[in-house]
Order: sequence, then structure tokens, then C-alpha cells
Amino acid sequence: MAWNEIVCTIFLALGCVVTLTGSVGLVRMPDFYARLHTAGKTDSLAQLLILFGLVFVTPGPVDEIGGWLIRVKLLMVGMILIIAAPTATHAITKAAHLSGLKPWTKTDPGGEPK
Amino acid sequence: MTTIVIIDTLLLLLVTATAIAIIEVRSLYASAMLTSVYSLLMALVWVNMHSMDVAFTEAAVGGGISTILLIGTLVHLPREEKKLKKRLHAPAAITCALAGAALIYGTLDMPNFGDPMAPIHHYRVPEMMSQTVGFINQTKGKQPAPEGFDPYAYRTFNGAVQGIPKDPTDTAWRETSIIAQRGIMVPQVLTPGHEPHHEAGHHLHPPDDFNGHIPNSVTSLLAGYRGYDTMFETTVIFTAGVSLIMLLRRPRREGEAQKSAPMTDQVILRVVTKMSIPFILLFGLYVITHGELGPGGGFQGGVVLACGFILFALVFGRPALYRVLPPRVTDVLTGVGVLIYSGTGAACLFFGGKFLDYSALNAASPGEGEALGMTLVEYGVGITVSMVMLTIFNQLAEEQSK
Amino acid sequence: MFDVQANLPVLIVTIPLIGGILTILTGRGWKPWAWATLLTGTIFYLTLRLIVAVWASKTGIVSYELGNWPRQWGIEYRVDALNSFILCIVAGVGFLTTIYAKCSVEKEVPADRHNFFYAVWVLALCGLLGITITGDAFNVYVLLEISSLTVYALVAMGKDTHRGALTASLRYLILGSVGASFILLGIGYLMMITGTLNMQDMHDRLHSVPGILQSKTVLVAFAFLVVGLGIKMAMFPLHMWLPRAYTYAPSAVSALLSATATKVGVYMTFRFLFTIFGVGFSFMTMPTTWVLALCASAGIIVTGVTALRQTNLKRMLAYSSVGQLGYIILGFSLANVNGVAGSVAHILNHALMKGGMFMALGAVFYRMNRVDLRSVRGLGRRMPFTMAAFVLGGLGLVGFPLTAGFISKWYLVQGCLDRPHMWPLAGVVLVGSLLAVVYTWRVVEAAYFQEPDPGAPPVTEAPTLMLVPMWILIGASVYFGIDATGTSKITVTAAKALLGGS
Amino acid sequence: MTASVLGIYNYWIYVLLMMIGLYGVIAKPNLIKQAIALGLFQTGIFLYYISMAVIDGGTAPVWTTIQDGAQKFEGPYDNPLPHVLILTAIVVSVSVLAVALALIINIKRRYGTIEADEIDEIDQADRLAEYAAGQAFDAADEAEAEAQPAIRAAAAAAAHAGHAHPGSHV
Repeated sequence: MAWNEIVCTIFLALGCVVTLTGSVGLVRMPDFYARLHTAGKTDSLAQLLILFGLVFVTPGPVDEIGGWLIRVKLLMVGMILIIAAPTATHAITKAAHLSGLKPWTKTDPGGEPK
Repeated sequence: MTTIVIIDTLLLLLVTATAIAIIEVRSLYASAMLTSVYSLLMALVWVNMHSMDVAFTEAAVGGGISTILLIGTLVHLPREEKKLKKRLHAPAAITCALAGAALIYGTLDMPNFGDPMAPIHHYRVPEMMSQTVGFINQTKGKQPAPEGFDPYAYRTFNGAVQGIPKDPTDTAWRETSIIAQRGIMVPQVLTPGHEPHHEAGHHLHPPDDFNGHIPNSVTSLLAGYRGYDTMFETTVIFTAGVSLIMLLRRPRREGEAQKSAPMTDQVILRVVTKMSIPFILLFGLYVITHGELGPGGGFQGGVVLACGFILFALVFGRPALYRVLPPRVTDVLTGVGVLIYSGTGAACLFFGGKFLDYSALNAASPGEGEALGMTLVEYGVGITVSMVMLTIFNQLAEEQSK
Repeated sequence: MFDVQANLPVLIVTIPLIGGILTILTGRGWKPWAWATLLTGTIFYLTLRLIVAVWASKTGIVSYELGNWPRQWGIEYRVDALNSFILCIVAGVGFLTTIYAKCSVEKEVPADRHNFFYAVWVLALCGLLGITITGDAFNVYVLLEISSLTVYALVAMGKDTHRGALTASLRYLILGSVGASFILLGIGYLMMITGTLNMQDMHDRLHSVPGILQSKTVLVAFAFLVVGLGIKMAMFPLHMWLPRAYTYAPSAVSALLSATATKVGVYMTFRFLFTIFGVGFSFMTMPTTWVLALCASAGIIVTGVTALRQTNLKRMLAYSSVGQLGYIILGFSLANVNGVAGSVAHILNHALMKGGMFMALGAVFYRMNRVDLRSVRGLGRRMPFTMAAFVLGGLGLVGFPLTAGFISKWYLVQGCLDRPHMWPLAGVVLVGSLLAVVYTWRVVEAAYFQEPDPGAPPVTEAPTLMLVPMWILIGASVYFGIDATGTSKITVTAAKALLGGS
Repeated sequence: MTASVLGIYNYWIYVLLMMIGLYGVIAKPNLIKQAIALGLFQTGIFLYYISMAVIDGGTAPVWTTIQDGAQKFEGPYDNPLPHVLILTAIVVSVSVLAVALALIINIKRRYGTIEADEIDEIDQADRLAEYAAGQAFDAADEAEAEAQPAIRAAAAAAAHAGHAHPGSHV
């Protein structure tokens, strides 16, 4: 196993673990806002980790433009994700807030109709 | 069990579950969102089956545009479907079971999944693919063939290179060729004089041809061999756009302001949209242009372009969009795309070729002509697709603001 | 310039394509109509040239390879006696209906979208012509979708007259899409097993590679293609979309559809059953003859009886159309020369008669704003030419001697008697004719022997622009009934080519 | 052509998807659901076509880039033809969806509902009204129109209900 593959594996594994925690949170959290909170954050991070890991195993020699083209593309996808994913989460949350969804609290558990 | 089959099985399980949920869930919004999920899963299935172009289209069309259209329609429809008395519709279930059983019965005689010996892999398509290829370097243009390379040879299964027999009736070579052995789509070159499975009187497309210019064979098939289908596919899109205008557009009265609420209070959305729209449009153009080299092309790029405009309309309101792109302009542009396509075909007629015979466009270098024709055609498709998608969205949204 | 003669087949489809798109730019008023008339007239002229070219060629086949790709790899246009004939019908009726459409469309479609309407109209013709001319299985599917989408939109344009047009269109859309998907699936199964998309090539593969024709895949492909095509050509139990679509569509659209759309569906069936699968497989190995003949006979009787009970005359004609399609299906299901020739001849005759009759009803609607049995009372005197055309068309449906309907029914009865144990079908043909007598007589009675409604508006004869195309169609149907040598030659040649040639 | 279950079960999933879609089209009265189900039905067929293109151990049919003038043959490539056909079919399916949605919007406007069974009832009522109009006039004729203004009024009302006025769309 070459060094780049090891680095990639670590990043991918990290990404998968983070996604998994997000998914667990999605199921376990009590209301809409908390669920979106876990899902939105972990997804952004996990996707970044996975993309970054993939940069290391991109085929093509390091000194050639072809290989770097793909690497740069991967990083650009990451950039878009950094901007787009939180914005989407924000938009959804705001829409929910504007349409009158109350957040869950310990004293008032009726935040979301089950 | 290959990896592809294992991943495929997992994905298809998810897809099936989603499909059942789409049909069974009562909320129409949930159904529409699940359709998007379904399309994205489908796109994954297709990536797994190495069909990048289809995956891209499915993600853009199914996951993107279709969902936008559905949601746009649902805005002024009831949110939920009516509660049904019976859970299961027995006649429908029986019909489906019978039809499904018939279809499965039909698969029993099919070649196995992934079987390289399936007729479709070694009958016509390899010939199609092998007909024309040149030696092209992406950055440096055309290159001479390497030393010792026989352009009129095929490769056998064990990698040996053999010449094609000169006798056109001798087709035994195909049995030992890599095509027949493993169904491999290897670009090969046939001699202009040697035309197997081929009636006399045809001129083959020149060996210096587009497969070299256009490494993405999906694009070369799409715009070349089946370019005529693609022209009508673009026309289908155009027809849909015109039909929507015809069915939904209201007669515009003088002085009637277009009502549409821009999201004035959504600062974050507005800023992010402003930042990202140029990149979305750039990406759309990139996809259209890059279709010859990798996955992508007119449809995918056109849809991405349309998504850029639709995002603009959603956040800043349709009046703002109409200032940038008045309906009259989009109406005309929808037609312009198809006209570019069919015009390219007609131009081939005027240059003495047959309809859509792009090689007629450049008498000196037919291969360049092919590449030129395909590029033009891709742009035509891109223009029509983006403008029609935008028109469809506008018409559905116009309805909702009433 | 280029060689028109050499490029005839492709021009027939691309001229309406390019012209149809340009229609949008023609603006308001009479201009879109004039442009559409010019286009369809040009196409009709080109199809006439093509039919001459086909008969002049030695092989009887004109082939055109698009993009100059060899036909097995690219897409081929293949024109023989049969489809040059159908092309001519579609283009000719399309031309006449376009002329006719002016008044009807002015009345029934909002003025600000006439250019879009005619664009869709011409594209619909483009799709229908494309299906008829192509020799490539997948190309059929794409053009089928063009013609279907345009027709859904055209039918829905009847919405300003009656809201039923919308549901009719949506129902047609869903059924039509399911049918088209079945066709796509059938093509996929065939492609999987043969490895090619060219129809002729498929046929050769099916019949040259041992074991393919007996495989379950081909069997299922055949079944699904027949169901899909059955939906598209409104074969009896699958005809549910047709009556509503014809009833609520704008008058001109009804005339165009009844004369062309289902006929092209029948043509597709010819191509798939005869050209791809071959007569031996379609009619000897598979029980197609029995299934289709049963569906057709049931269709003739049931729709005849249903037509009797209709007060809306457009709906009556729509049901009658399903019945008349039954004759066409009955003819080719016999798989003998007389039967198939009768079927091909009836495609022409029914297109002429039904097109003319729908035009007459459109003229009634133009004047009276409705087309039920009551509204035609006394019209025999007020709109003599319109009603005379309707009655002559009705006589054709009956199969009265000296009308074209007689010729095709003659062939059909001959075909029934040629097959052993098929003579009851000849009886079905006669019963169907009797039913046609009854439902036509109801109109005759109302138009000529009853007084006009006291409340009915005083009306005059329909505009000349409606009468002329109507009478050309009806006149042609009478002419082909009197002098049938030309059509007989074509239909018998086409039938022989279908049965023996491939 | 011996097929093992393992070899062809992949095709069965497409049948399953298609049938889920077809069930939705037939069983669901909601028009939006029907339109969506039609989409599922079509994707089932797309899946079949794409499955057909797969070759064991194949890669995407994009010719490997050429380096230093030497063409690098890397294969096997999957069959690109079905991909091309399905690109066409996907575009067709989205066009059909768009037209269906436009029709559904119009239907909602004119019928006030998008449930097929309710629409059928309304259509049935339309036709009955149309028919009753004809009958009523017949009756009126026989018993002399002037003597029975009530029937005539009823018929006129029924006819009015049956026919929306041209150009009266909201």
C-alpha cells in the first residue's frame, strides 16, 4: 500500500464515520431543527473529507497537467459544497421557522407532530 | 459475483424501497422529494454501470429539473392525495403481476448480465466503433501513428496484433478478434477498401475521423451515427416547451405587473446566489463544450444552465429574470437551438453530402468537419434544452403567482 | 443547391421540422395559417414525387442513409410501395386539413397563440411522416413521441370549448405513454437478442441465427409490441382514449387525427409484424390472427352499437372510427393478399371519408356552436353542401357501391372467404355495415326530414374555405370508389410485398 | 443461451420497478401520483437498457486519452449504444412530465380537483346534462314548446352547465 492510499483510506474512513454519526443523529434527535442540525453539519464535513481523500488516489502522474486537472476539480467540488450545503440547510430551517414550526424543548415536547 | 453486481444489488434495493415509498406516501410533496431521491439513486446505479452520461443526465433532469417542476406545480394543488378506501387495488395488482411475470419470462432466454458474448456487444456496435479512429493528441492536435502500428489490424484476445484479411467475404477474423472474444469495444481502424458487412457503392467515412477527435463514444454515437434521433429528441423538448406556452400562457394585458415575491428578507440566500450563479452558468457551458471529451454534452449542460436561471428567478423574482431574459427572447431561442441542429444537417446537404453528414462540412479534412458539426449540434441542443426548461418553469410559475 | 430528387425522403421530414419551428416567428392573424399551408402543400408535392420515384425504381425501394452512415449502423429511411402510399395519405390529408383549419381554429383557439398552434400542428405532421418513412426501430419511438406529444397538446386546445378536452388529453397522455413505453421495451428486447436497430437487419438476424426466433425473449417482445401498438392504433379493448380525444379536440384537430394518427399506428403495426417478425412468425407461429380478428370483430360490433346511442355526433364518429379501425385490423390479421390489400385500401378510404365527415361536423360546429343530433335538424336545407358531404361520407362508411368504402369492404370479405373457417368474419363485416347504416340514417333523418329547432340560430352555408377541402376529400372517396384501378394496383402490390417480400 | 438465476436476476429488478410504476398509474386516482408513477415506469425501462450495456470488467466508454502519440488501448469498454438511446428516452420522459403537469394545472383550474374518480363523476354529470338537454328539447317539441317553458328552462340550464363558455377560463 502506497502512502497516498493510506492517507486516502484514513480520510475516507473518517468521512464515513462522520456520515454515520449524522445518520444516527437524524434518527435519534427529537425534532426537525435538531435533526437538520446534525445532518447538515456532518454532511458538509464528511463530504469534504471524502473528496479530500480522493484527491490522493487520483490516477495520473503528479507532474502532469492531466492528473492535476482532476484534483483541482475535486477541490472545486469541495468549495461548492462548503457554500451550497450550509445555505441549503439555512434556507430549509428558515422556511420551517417562517411557516411556524416551534423548536422542541424539554418543557414543551410538542414541537413536531409525531 | 463482481463488485459491480454487489453494489448494484444494494443500490437497487434502495431504489426499489424508494419507488414503493413514492407510490404509497400520501403527501404529494414528500412524493416529489422522494422522486428526486429516486433519481439520484438511479444516477448512482448508472455510474456503477459505467454509464456516466446517462447518470449525469438523470441527476440533472430527474434529480433537478423534474423535481423543480413538480414542486412548482404542487404549490397550487392540494398537499395530499385523497385517502383511499382500499389499501390495495386488486385489478391493478393482478395486471401488474401478470405483466411482470411475462417480462420475467422473457428474460429467461437473455444473455447473462454483463455477458460479453451478448449479440448486442459483438454484432453491429463494435463495427460502428471500430470504423473510424485517428491518432489525436488532446493538446497537440493530430499526431502521426506510432512506429510499427498497423492501422488496419485488429487485436486478438491474447493481445497479438493481426492483419485483417484482404478478402471482404472472409469474416472469420471476427471470431478471433478481441471483439468476439470479450466483447471489447476497442477502437480499431478498417481499411477504406475493406468493408465487411457492407454493400457495394458506399463510401465509408474517412479513416481520419471523429472518434479520434471525440474520445467520448457516447457523444460520437449521439451526434454521429444516431444524430438524427438526437435532432428529434431536441424537437421533443421544443415541442414540450411550445405546448406549455400554448396551454398555460395567459394573454398579457397592458400595464399588468408581473406578480412575484422576491425573497427580499433572505440575505444569505441572495448573497450566495449572486456568488454562485456565474459559476453555475460557466459550469453549464463547460459541460456543453466538454461533452466530446468526457461525460456531458448539450442536454446535461443545457439543464445546468437552466438551473442557474431558475435559481435566479427563485431568489430575485421572475420580473428580475424577465428583465435579463424577456419571454420573447426565450421563445425565440428555444427554436434557435433546433434550427442550429437541423441547419447543420441542411448545410451538409448544401455542401453536397447527405443530411447530417458532417464530413461534408470540411472538404479538406473530413474529420475536422465531423468535429465541427458535432460541436455545433451540441450547442444547438444546449440552447434549446436550457431555454425550454426555463420556459417550462416560467409557465408553471406564472400560473402560481395568479 | 443540392439535389432535391436524391434527398427527397429526408426533405419530407425535415421541411416540416424546420418550417414548424419558424412558424412561431410568423406573428398573428392569417400568417401562421398561410405559412403552415405552404409547408404542408410543399410536403404533399414532395410525397407525390417520392411515390413516382418509388414506382420508377427497379427494386421498388428508395433507401436514404442519414449522415451517410451505412444503414446497419446509422439510421435509414426506407420507402417502398406501402409507406410511400401512407406518406401520401398523411401529407395529402394534412394539407387539406390545414387549409380547412383556418376558420375552425379562428373560432376555437385564442387568437394570441395561433402561431404556436400551427407550429405544433406542423410538428405533429412531421412526427407522423417520420414514423412512416423510417426504417429504424428506435427512430420510430422518438418520432412516435413527437407525434404523441404534439397531439396531446392539440387535443387539449379544445379546452376553451369544453373542459373535457383536458381530461381527454391527459388520459391519452398516460395511456399513450404506457403504450410507447411498451413499444420501447419491445424494441429493447429485440435489440438485446439481435444486436441491431435497423428493421431489415433485425428481420435478417431473427431469421438467420438459429434459435433466436424460438426464444422466449422474442415471444415477449412480440406480445408487448402488439399491446403497445394496439394502444397507439386504438385497437378495440385498448381504445379507451380515442372517443374522448376525438370528441373534445378542436374540429380541425379531430379531422387531422382521425385521418392520420391512428392510420400511422396501423402502419407501424404492419412494419413490426410483417417486416421485422415476418408473416411466418407473426401469423403462423403466434395466434395473432385469432386474437386480432376477435378484437377487431368485437370492436366492430360493440362500437357500432355504442355509436347508435350517442347524441353527440363527434362522439358517434369517434366510436365509428374505432369500428372502422376494426375493419383495418381484421384485414391484415387474415394475412392473405386480399385481406391485407383491403386493410391498406381502407386506410386510404377511411382517412378520406372520416376526414371529410369530421370536417363537415366542424362546419356545423362553426355555425351552430354544438354538434349534437338536435343541432343538425333541418340543416339539410340550410347547409346543403356540408350535410351532403356528411351523408356521402356516411355512405362510404356503410360500404355503399360506388363509394370507396365498398372497394375496401369487398377486399375484406374476399379475404375472409379466402381463409378456411373465417367466413363468419365476413358476416361481422356485413353486420358492421348495417350498424353504420343505422347511425348514419339518424343524421340523415334529422338533417333532411325534421324541422329545425325553434330556438336554433338561423344559419347559412359554411365558409368556402371549409367546404373546398371537405369536398375534395369526399369527392376523392367517391372517385376512388368508381375508378379503383390505381389504388388497387398500389394496395395489392403493397400487400404482396408485405406478405412475400420480407 | 443458458441463463442462470444469478446471471439474469438483475433484469428482474427492472421488472419490479416497472411494475411498481404501472401499479401506481392504474391504482392511484391522484393525477400527480399518476404522472410520477409514469416516470417510475419509464425509469424501469431505462434500467433495462443500461443493464444491457454492461460488460463484465468493463469501464465507461470514453476512449482513454492518448499520450505521446501512442494510443493506449484500455478496455474493455461498455457498450455505448444503449446509453445513447436512453439519453434520448430520458429527455422524452421529462417532456412528457412537463406536458402532463401543464394539463394537471389546467384540470385543477377547470374542475377544482385532481382526483381522477371525482373528475370522472364531473365528466359524467357533464355528459348527462348534455344528454338531458337533448332529451328535454325532444320532449318540448312533442308537447309544443310554448306550453312547457319549465322544461325548456331546465334544458337551457343543463346545457349551460354542460358547456363552459368559450374563453371563460379564469
